[in-house]
Amino acid sequence: MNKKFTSVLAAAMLLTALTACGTAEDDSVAEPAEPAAAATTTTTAASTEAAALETTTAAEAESAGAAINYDYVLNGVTIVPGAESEAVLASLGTPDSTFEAPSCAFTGTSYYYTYGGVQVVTYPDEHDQSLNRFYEVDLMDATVSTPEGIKVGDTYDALVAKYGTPTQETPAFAMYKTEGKAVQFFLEGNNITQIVYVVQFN
Amino acid sequence: MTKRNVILYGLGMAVSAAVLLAVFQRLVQPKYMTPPSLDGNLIGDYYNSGYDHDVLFIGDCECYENFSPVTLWQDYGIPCYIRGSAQQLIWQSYYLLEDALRYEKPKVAVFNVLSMKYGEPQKEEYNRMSIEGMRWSMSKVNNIKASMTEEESFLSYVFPVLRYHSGWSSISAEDFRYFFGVKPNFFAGYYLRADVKPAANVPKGTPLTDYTFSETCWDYLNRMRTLCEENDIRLVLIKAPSLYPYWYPEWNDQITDYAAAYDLPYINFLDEEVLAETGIDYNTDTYDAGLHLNVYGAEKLSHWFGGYLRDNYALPDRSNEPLLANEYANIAARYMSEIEWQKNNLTEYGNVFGLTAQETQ
Amino acid sequence: MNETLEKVIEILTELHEDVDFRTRERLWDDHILDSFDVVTLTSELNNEFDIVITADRLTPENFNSAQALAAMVEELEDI
Amino acid sequence: MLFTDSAFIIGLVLLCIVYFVIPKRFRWMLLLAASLAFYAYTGIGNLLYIGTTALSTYIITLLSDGFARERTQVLSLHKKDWSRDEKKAYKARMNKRRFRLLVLCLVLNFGILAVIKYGAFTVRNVNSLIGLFGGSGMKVPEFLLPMGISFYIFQTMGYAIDVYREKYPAEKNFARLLLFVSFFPQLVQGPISRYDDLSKGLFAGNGFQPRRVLFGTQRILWGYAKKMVLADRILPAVKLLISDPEQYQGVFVFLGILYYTLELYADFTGGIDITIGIGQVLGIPITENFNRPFFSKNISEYWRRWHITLGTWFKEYLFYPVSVCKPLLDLSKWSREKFGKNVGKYVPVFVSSIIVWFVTGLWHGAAWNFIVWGLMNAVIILISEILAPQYAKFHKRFAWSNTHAYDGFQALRTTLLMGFLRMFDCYRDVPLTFRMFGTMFTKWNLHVLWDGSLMQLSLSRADYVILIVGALTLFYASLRGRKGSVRKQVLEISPVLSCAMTVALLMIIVVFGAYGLGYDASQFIYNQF
Repeated sequence: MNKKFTSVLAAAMLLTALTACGTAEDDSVAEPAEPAAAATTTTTAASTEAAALETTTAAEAESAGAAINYDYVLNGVTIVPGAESEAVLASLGTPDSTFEAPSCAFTGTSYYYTYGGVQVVTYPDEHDQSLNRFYEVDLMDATVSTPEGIKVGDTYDALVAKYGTPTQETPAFAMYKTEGKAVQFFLEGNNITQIVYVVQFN
Repeated sequence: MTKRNVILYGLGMAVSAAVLLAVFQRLVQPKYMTPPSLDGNLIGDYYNSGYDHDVLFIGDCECYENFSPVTLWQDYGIPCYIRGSAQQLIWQSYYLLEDALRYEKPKVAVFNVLSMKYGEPQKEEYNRMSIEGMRWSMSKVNNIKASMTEEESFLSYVFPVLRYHSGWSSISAEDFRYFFGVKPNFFAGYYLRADVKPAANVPKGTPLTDYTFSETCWDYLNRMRTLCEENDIRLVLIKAPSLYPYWYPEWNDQITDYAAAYDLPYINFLDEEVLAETGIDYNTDTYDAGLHLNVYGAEKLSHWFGGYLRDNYALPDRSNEPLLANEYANIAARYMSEIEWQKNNLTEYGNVFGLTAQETQ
Repeated sequence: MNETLEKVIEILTELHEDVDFRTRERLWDDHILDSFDVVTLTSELNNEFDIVITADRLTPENFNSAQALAAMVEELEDI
Repeated sequence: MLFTDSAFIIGLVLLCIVYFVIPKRFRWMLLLAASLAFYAYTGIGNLLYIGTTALSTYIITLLSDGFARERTQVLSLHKKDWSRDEKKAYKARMNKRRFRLLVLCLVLNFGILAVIKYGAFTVRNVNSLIGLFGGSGMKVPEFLLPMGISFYIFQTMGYAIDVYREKYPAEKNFARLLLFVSFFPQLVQGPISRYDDLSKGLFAGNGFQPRRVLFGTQRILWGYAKKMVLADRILPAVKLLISDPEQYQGVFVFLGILYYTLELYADFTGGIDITIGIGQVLGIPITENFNRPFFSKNISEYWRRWHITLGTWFKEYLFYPVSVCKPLLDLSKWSREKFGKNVGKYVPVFVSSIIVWFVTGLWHGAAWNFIVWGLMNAVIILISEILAPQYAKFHKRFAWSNTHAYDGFQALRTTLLMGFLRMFDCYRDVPLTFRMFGTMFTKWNLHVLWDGSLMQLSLSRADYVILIVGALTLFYASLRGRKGSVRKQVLEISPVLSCAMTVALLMIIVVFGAYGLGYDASQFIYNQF
């Protein structure tokens, strides 16, 4: 009596098998998924971990054609906004001045170092307070300039000539942005008053 | 198993579970009694006061470390209290003021506007320190809802054991010593520091791409203003003379315009003339290179501000009222001995808390 | 009845010569008949008596002894 | 919605209180309301899926029952005047109609499951197949899988097949059937209950019996303790060990297996304890889903002790029907003739086992690693069954092989074997799993065990102490459990001790539970079921 029933069912199952070939196409996401329990509603495609914030050291070809350098080179040492600061600071030698700014009641301190016309600022890592990262690098006067040769006092037109159209701009500043960091040129009228390399939290 | 037994056993289980959980909760709750992080008990301390203050300060460490209520009382007979906490956000200040109004009605409320720069919840630890000390009320409930970061849950505020339970392995002698209550570390909400560290090369703030305060901040500032109007309390906006975090002129202009628009007084103590009038000198009057004033700076600032309040708000000299006099006499006594104690530690150990070398690591 | 029984015992003995199916009980519970034997037995019985043993019939009660098997066969025959 | 969500816990406490307050005849309605609220909480849209399954099964089973009654009436009417053949023909016609109804119900519901859960997987495979011939594949559909869909669809289809087999009459009241389909504790991790077992307790609206409620509460707490103190504590370590196959090889793989075995056992049996505990508090007996699985001496015994209800479901509704369906029986006849009696008898069971284990693997997840996991189970079981006579001889010849020690060895061997098989779940990638399995024998880094790297697995010394003590307690409880329920034994010693144990369990969960900030409830372990 139940002759067709199982063959229909079995055929349906085998059909799905026949359509498949051996390659395991699922991206291997390390979520153990034994018949432990029912899930709340998650998409059937294996949910991949959100890509962690990677600081790309290589300068990407931005809208400005010529590659913009988002990391500042101070006395031959590259400072990458968002990266760990300890080793780099050691190789930079003793700064002209330091300033410590502990947060209200807890460990984790921001540090301000000045090297001539350049100020370097660090911030405590979110998870590991003892670990510090570069927050920003400020070029405060005309004695220093960006790897591309722009310095405080240059005109907006000279900037655009070298860097191209900014990612975002207002009369007060022109910003060039990339993954996780940016270079900001602050303007008064047509001249640059300050240049800041700063990390961008998404 | 008779019905009576069932009820008996049921109640027995419920009561013993409740007692055990309450004891464990009290044990693992942070006591904030080991320096330097003592600020956790600031909010709870208010409920030991006499609830008879003419002036209430609300704000973050720029309030509770820069003004000394003892000076305001001794110099002008003005009773005041600082409801401050670490990185207190503007909505937390609003709800703390709202909570205080359940106990008393001050004549003047002083709010430090630095917290306008934080538009959304910052850190779980700061939320805990600003909220957990509050007694339960709608103000506390709203404060929690407004402050919670995503990973926090409301239930863990109702039952702190759900948050601190993993601290079972680090229960220490301090948890037992302060099981029934903490020792007062503050002076009507003032966190006293007697050491000196001159301000040097405090950085000038680097320009920002966006100076606007968030909508939430403006909304709570308006609610604070209307709350004061309804209870006919004079709201005074101030920016304390802390040199860091940098108080951008663009921020300052927005607050000045707002104050002018609503006819509110706004004093920016970083302004040269005002600073000169207070007589604050950043070589002797700060303990952390300009971030906060030490007790000498706080006394100078409080002396100037007391005069301002008395002249502008006709605050009477109430030093003759026995109850208040007694309350502030006790505080002043502790205040004096604390200064002595800190000074001795400074000479002996080189730090105000008398911590030996390895303790300071 | 015994004619069906004899036939059933004959088929069973084909599966396991060493077992005396006339008296042996608990064939299913003691795993005398493993899953292979059950399938073979079902196939043989269906062909022999032109009946259809459905899945829900595969129970210890029906398979524990030759007599039980014979009873099931009889019942299925007159459906 | 997880068991460890505070919303679930609060809801559960309220439900239990209200359940015993309202009149008995409304209690099953309360359960239905709670189940629907529970399900709506996971996503209003899901109610649509569960509603369709319940409604379609309700209508079809009623129709099927209708035909069955009609058939028996007509047959008794024409008892005398119809010949045997006429009766047989009529009966065949009616059953054919009922069978077609059943197939409609199965295809509709399993169709929903296939599309939602396996749609993306199938399309991706079809794409890769087309890709072989240079074609461009279709768009991979994305579905939000409703919670527990695999559990409730299998449970409902079991019901439909039972009604077709006329084991019991179809449920007339749709609301009651909907409750059977959506009874909330079972939506999280099963078990897959049978209608006649569950319905008795479900609709009876049972009284408040102190002993039963105490035992139920203790079992719930026991489940939460296993989940929150052990499973959720060790899970970060498991995730770490499998997250970076390049770094964690050799001994780490073995550690991963051990940690995952403990984690999964604690989590899954913990969840089932909670479910059965809830049932016990409400007076609804729910079938056991585990029976000391790590005491089993071989793989087939293991699958009679682990996730029992899934095993029985597949046996009753897939393995037996497939084994005795016409094509397989013909195959059996043909193979016995071709390869002789002894070899021939294996072929049909081999085919049906492969089918059943293919489907079991697929049930666990829409990915190749699950299917391979299932098929490997089948291969091992078949080999051990084919070699059964040899094992029997071996046991007869060597007396020591019947000692407890040897049983212990067999239990350990089975546990390790299942642990290796579970690697497919961890690495979720078939080639990678085999490679990692290989590194266990090629990469000798035993030093890892004592050079402090154990402490780098997000487990502190205190955690290890808790885990070891916990595992030993589980083992001891299993041993004591052989002589009947541990809770009954404790109550017999003294009610005070029983109450103290209950409070102790609660304290252990609150104090040592791995929950709250820093431990986000093991959200990532739950697959899409």
